[in-house]
Amino acid sequence: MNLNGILTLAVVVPFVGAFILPVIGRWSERLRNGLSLIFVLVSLVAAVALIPTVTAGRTLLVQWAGFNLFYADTLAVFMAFVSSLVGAIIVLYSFGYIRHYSWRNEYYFMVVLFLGSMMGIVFSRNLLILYLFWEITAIACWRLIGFFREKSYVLKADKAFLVTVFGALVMLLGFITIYHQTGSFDLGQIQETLQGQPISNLAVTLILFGILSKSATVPLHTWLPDAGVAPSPVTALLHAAVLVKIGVYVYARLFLASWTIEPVWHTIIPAIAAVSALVAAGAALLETDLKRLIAYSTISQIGFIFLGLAIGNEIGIAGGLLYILMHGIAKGGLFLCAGIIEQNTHTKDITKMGGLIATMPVTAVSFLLCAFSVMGIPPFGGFFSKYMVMTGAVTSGQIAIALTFLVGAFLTIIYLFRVFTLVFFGESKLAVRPLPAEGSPVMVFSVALLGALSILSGLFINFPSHFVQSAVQQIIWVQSAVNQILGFIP
Amino acid sequence: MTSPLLFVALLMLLLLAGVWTVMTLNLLKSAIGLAITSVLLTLLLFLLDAPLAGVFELSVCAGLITVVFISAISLTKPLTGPEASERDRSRVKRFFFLPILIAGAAWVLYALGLRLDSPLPPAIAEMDVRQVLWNVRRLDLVGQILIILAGVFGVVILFKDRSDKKEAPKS
Amino acid sequence: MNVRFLLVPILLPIVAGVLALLFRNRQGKACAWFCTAVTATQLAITASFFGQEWNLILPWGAFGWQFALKLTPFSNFILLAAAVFGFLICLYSAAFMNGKRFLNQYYGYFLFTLGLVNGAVLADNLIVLLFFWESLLLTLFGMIVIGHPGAFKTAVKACIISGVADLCLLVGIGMTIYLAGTMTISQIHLPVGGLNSVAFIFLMIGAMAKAGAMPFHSWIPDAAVDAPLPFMALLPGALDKLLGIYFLTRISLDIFVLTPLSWLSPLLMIIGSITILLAVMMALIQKDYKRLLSFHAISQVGYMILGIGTAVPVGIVGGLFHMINNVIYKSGLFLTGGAVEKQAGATDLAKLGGLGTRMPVTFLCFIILAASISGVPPFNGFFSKELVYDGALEAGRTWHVGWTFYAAALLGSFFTAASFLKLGHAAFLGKPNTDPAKVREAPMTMLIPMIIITALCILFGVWNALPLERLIQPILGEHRLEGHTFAGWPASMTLVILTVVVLVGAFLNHLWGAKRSGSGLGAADHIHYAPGLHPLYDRAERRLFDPYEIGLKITNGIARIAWGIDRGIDYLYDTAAVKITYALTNGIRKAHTGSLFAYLSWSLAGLILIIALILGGI
Amino acid sequence: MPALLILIPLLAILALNLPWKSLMNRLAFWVGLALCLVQTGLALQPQSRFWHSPSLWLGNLLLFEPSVDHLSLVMFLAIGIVGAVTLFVCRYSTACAGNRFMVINVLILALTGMNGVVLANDLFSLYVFLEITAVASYILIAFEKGRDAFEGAFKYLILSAVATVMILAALALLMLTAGDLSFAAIQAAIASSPHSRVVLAAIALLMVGLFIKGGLVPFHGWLPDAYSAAPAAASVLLAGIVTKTTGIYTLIRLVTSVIGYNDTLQTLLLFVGAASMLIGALAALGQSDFKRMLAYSSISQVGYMVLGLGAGTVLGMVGAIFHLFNHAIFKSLLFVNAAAVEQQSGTRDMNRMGGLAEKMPVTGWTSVVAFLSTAGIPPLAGFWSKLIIIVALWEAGYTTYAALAVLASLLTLAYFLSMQRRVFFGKLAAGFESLKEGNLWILVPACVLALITIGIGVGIPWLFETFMLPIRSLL
Repeated sequence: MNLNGILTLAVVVPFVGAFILPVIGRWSERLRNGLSLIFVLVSLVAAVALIPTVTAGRTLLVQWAGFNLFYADTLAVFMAFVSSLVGAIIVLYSFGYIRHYSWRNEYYFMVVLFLGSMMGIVFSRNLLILYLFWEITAIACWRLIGFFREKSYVLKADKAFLVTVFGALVMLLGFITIYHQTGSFDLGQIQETLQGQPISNLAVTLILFGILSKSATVPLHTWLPDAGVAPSPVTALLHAAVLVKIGVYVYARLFLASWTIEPVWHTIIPAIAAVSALVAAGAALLETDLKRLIAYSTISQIGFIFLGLAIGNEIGIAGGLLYILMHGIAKGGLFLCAGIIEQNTHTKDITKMGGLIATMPVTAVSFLLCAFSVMGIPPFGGFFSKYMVMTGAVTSGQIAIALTFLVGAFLTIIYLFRVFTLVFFGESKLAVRPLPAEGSPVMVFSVALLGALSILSGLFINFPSHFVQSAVQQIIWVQSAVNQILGFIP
Repeated sequence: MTSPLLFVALLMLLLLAGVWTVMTLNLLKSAIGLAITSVLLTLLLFLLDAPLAGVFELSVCAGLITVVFISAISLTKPLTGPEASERDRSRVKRFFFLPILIAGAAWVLYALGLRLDSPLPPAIAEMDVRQVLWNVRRLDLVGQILIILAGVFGVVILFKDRSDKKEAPKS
Repeated sequence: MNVRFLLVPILLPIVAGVLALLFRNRQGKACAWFCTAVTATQLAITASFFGQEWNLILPWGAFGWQFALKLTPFSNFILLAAAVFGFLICLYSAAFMNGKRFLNQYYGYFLFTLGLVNGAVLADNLIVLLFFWESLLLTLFGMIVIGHPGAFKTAVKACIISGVADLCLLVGIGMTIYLAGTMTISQIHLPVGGLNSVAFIFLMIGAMAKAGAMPFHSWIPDAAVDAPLPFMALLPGALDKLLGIYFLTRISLDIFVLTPLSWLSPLLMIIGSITILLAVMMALIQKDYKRLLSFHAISQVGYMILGIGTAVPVGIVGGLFHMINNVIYKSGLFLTGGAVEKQAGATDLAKLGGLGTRMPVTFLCFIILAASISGVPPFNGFFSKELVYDGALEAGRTWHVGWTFYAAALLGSFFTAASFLKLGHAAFLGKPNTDPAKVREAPMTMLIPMIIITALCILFGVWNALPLERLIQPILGEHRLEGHTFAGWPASMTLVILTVVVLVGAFLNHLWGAKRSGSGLGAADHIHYAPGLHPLYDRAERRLFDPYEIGLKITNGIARIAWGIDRGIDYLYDTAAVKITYALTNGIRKAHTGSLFAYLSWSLAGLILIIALILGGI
Repeated sequence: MPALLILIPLLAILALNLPWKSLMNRLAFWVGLALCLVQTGLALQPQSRFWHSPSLWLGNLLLFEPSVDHLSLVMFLAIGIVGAVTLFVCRYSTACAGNRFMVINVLILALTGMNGVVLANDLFSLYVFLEITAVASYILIAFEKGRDAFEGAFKYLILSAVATVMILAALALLMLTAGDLSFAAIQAAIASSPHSRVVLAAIALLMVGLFIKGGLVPFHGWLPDAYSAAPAAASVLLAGIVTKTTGIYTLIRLVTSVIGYNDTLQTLLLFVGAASMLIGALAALGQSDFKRMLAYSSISQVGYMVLGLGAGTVLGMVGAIFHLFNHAIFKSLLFVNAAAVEQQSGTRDMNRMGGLAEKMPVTGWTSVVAFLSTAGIPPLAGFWSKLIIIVALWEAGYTTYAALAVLASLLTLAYFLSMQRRVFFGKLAAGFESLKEGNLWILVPACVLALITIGIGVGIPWLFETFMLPIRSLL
């Protein structure tokens, strides 16, 4: 099978497959569950299959009727790999989690649709296709956040939808500005037309608006903690694996791998990210709702990713990309652990928990492993990414920003330890005795898998770091080619 | 030529009659007001050298319709005293700014200084109404048929089982 | 031997640690012996490395990361010391930990710690160093948390403090790599000054926190109470010092070239002096065997930092010598503490007393170790302290008040001696508070390590040329020493006399204090409750001065501000935007009264405006 | 032979009203459906001989030779589809066969009127057909004869009459200038004396007349009452196509073929468009009556079309027409949903509903498709038309209006989310436990419309080439 076919399959199978799931679910739950996992795995396998090609420096371009549809370079394949990996584990976890609730058909439909559109965003070659999938994720997100149908939940879902759509619409204006400037929505053509000149600051501002709203960066972030009312696998999907990564990926795709922006952005965006990292980390320290807390943590960590990507040097970009992977795995694990805890204790208030390590050892250890990874402690994967991002910040010479992030990293350690001890140690404040036991085997297996991945990704840093290096080299190649052209233009 | 003063006076009267038609509470008076309006309009049309239009206006609007109206109104029950006074007050309130706006519109039209006395193109001026109707605008005749059909259906539908009082939609 | 053998000291304990974790809890004894065997092997292997200089480079991650290890005399020295103490403490644990819970985890983390320390010491690549260094956080957490069900608070405290410091180290390493343009430690030689100094400070924070200097110390006294005792002997007692001071020396000597004239040198000396004094003052008033020792573990770091901070050869040699000496006697002291805890069942000094006759070997060891730490000749502590004094005076000559460093160190000596007199008096002499019939001498597996360690104290004191000339002076290299040797009796007799005077003063002070309060335990009460000091002590005991607590308060303040910002932004979305929109909506809704005449007049107004626009606009 | 689109329905009505009442009662629906489907089918084949062969005897008879361009085809298509849907809804919601027969007759009349509006190439014929449509609409609105129904119909009647007066006055003024009312003649007259006050006054009056017909702010007062009071089928027809044909299509036609753009006109269109868009959306946000909210939503969407028209570029006009078509589809769909909900639950008060999607899944999901399309969320049809409009505005330099259009999109999303929250998405409200999904008569059109919306969204590259771009020949 040719590579372009594989690339197309990676997007089309989950996206189209999602639509048949509710139909199948009407007569066989098991088949539907299996199929949904298979659809996501197809993406994963496709991404893996593309790795050798793209890391060798080749890129793929899928055309349809003369129209550039999908494009794969290392960056895209990396992102596809990360999201489908975490996505697949989350789907697996859902088997255990969601069977207690109704509307299961809709659930699988939306989750797989969501992941399919994520693939679409990742591989899209055209701004409009990107936008299209971007909004589909918002739709899926809306249904999923309001999944439990409580009025207040649906309100939160509406809020998330409105904020992200608002951002997206502004971003659309940005795309239109670029279209105005270059006459095309095709990434490659825009690149050619621009001839290495930076795109206008207006366009950057507008597009950034969309990116920040999707990636839940201050001041467009408050929908993310509110989205914690969704079922836990969904929050994991939203916060950890897919949704918030869309923004950072698109940032990398547009402003790093495709076009150049004015150098001033290398200060502005890290500064925004720094504020975001600090504010969210501080809020996480005071929050008592488990899922909201982890959501704030996500906002804070997204700040680190932005810092790495936006700081404008190779090590930072690499760190940012690596961070996407490590954070995806670790934060996914944290949310899924939170799901087990929430489902079994029927509360999300961490001040009302405690002592759960006695009855939920696997969950506790997985939680701790993932938390260590988020803190950036070796040998967990998070260490390397945090190290590279911080080094990138230091290398850029923007010490003030680096110091702010340092404080953010301090806070990360503190709040994660706080939540861990409050939930798992000490006297239990839960009313039920005996303490709730572990979740179903498939759920526990999923979180243990993510915990293990957190540590394995650090121990075998060789693979991810080479992967990222290849991506960065392609990006740097673009940027330096652009710089060369700039060199000729006075 | 007739003096402009006459036109102005007739127009004012027309306006007054119209306002009265709308404002009066008594349906019968309203119908009569409408008839008077039509008559005044007919006068104007005659003065403006449009006798055919004048005849139509007089016979159909002032005559036929008024007869229909009055016969329909005679079947209704007039308002009682308190009801009428209640209507009265609210009506004045509701119509309060209408005259102002009409005056405004009139002023704007006046301020435009439209010069409408340019001669009609001879092709039109020479054409007879019948000729226009049958030889030039046959499509519009089809349209007329459709409107009449619609009116018929309207009457049938709206009066099929009478539940409320309402005049048939006019065309 | 193959260069790849360098991996053995790292991989052997780690693999063995994984195996140890696989033991069942019931098989604690087997696990203990397995681990003792592993540490013994480890000791043999590292000993066989002696005198080699190896360089191992393996491919690792992308971005030029190499798994570079380098065996130098210095790293070899630390490696060996770590192996020795690893072995001894493991042996000791076999008896001490017997019957406790989570033994498999304890030994697992124990071995991990050894392997990680070895890795950090051997690393010749800053990232590799950081990798191993920070990984120690995990074993730190694990070892404290298994102490008892409430120990997690201390574990978290230790991890947060160390984690914060390690993040600083991370930033420092990032800066250093950027400034040096390479990650290979042995190729970095940066002058201090400017941005380099900032990088140095970040690295220094990491090193000092590992060693346990102020203000990163406050978890150690808590851990002394909560963690299993061998842990205290192993980490704060031995390995942390080795590693922290090792790195501090590396950054002061190689990675950055610290000169006495740069402002970093006095900075280090100030930190060192303050650490000596404050910690020892706290130690003086402790009423718990282990807690008292733990404050000394902090205080002694001050001498090392002071010595290295002088940036003169004698000071550095003194600091390093003090490091190894401290590791010896401090771990030894912790082991005696463990013996007392195990046999007498308590570490609260008020419940102890008169153990000297029941546990004579332990008591003897204690006397010698205490004499060492107090700097009584001819034990090892005396010689290293003299070297540090020498260095402090030499470096202090540059400034008017340079002698204060020496004075502070000397004063520290005074209090050290006083506190150990009090400790020995309260625990081993006096009237027994426990049923003496129950207390026996510790088992052999616990005694042997203590005896070996005590012997080392004497050996390194009497024959101080062995450590100094064989192990420490090669670290500095010939060009720095300029032919000097620091072995043998101290060069300055004046200093020796001063030291002796101070020690005698401490003894007299103890006698007076003991007489005044009527017990050994209360021997320091006159200082504790001295006017002026009492309120300070009181507050310190209530942890008002704990940098950790202060830091958490500041953090909480930041968090509150952040929370306020976050809620404020949320208000904009959830309330303000909604309110504005609904105000507009309601306005519009009110305008739609349903009145036909209103609608008519809108239309007429619209008409007028449009006519005005179209005709006026042209 | 396009003139058949007027004559055949006329003949059909006459035939239906022959005796054999019971037969005709049953036939009426199928006859209407056949008319609509044939029209739809023909409109989908722009190359068909039907559109291009001259109507020899017919032309002579009617003295009428319409020229059909792509704009007309789009309109015929929309009229055909919405007409068919309306028939289904009528079949679903009108129980009494006799009433249904009458309604279908009037429906066919309205469709004929709209066909005439689209075909007309003479201002007076246009006026006549506008009136046919309007009269049919009055009857349809008042059909249920409740107080609300009469009030709605009456408001529409009065404001429409005002519009009629204005259009007639404009006609008279133009007649004076041009001497003829065919588009070509008027265009020539306007081109020759663009600054004549008479002409300008006529244009202003014409605009206001059409604005009233199209329900643009501030001439929209009749619209919410009329839409919400009308019976289900009538509101589908009105919202989906009637006001769009009588107001917006005529506006587009006259602006492009007769009046021509100038700065003032563009300013007017942009301003009125933006005002409708925003005020409509804001007002919709405050409604609790399902259909009334949809009515305000219509005002808002019409604003987009006028805004696109006001951009004054080919792209803008393409966007406006495309949006008109899309709006016909998704707004009909929403009204179909509203009809289903009203019929099944017996209320239109959104505050009393909740979680109906659980009991009415098809209605719920199609309404999601429809509202997402309305709010301009890809990949649905509405997104593309809004995108084209916004791009056109941006390229024409009206960035503020483009930004306002984006903002209004957000408001659209907001009120529809509120609708979804209150009606379909959420916990099932008390009292609806025994609720049933509607029958096939309502589900089939809902599904078909939803599929069209999705299909257009997905197939946009093809549609843009074949259907949208040819419209540029208008300018």
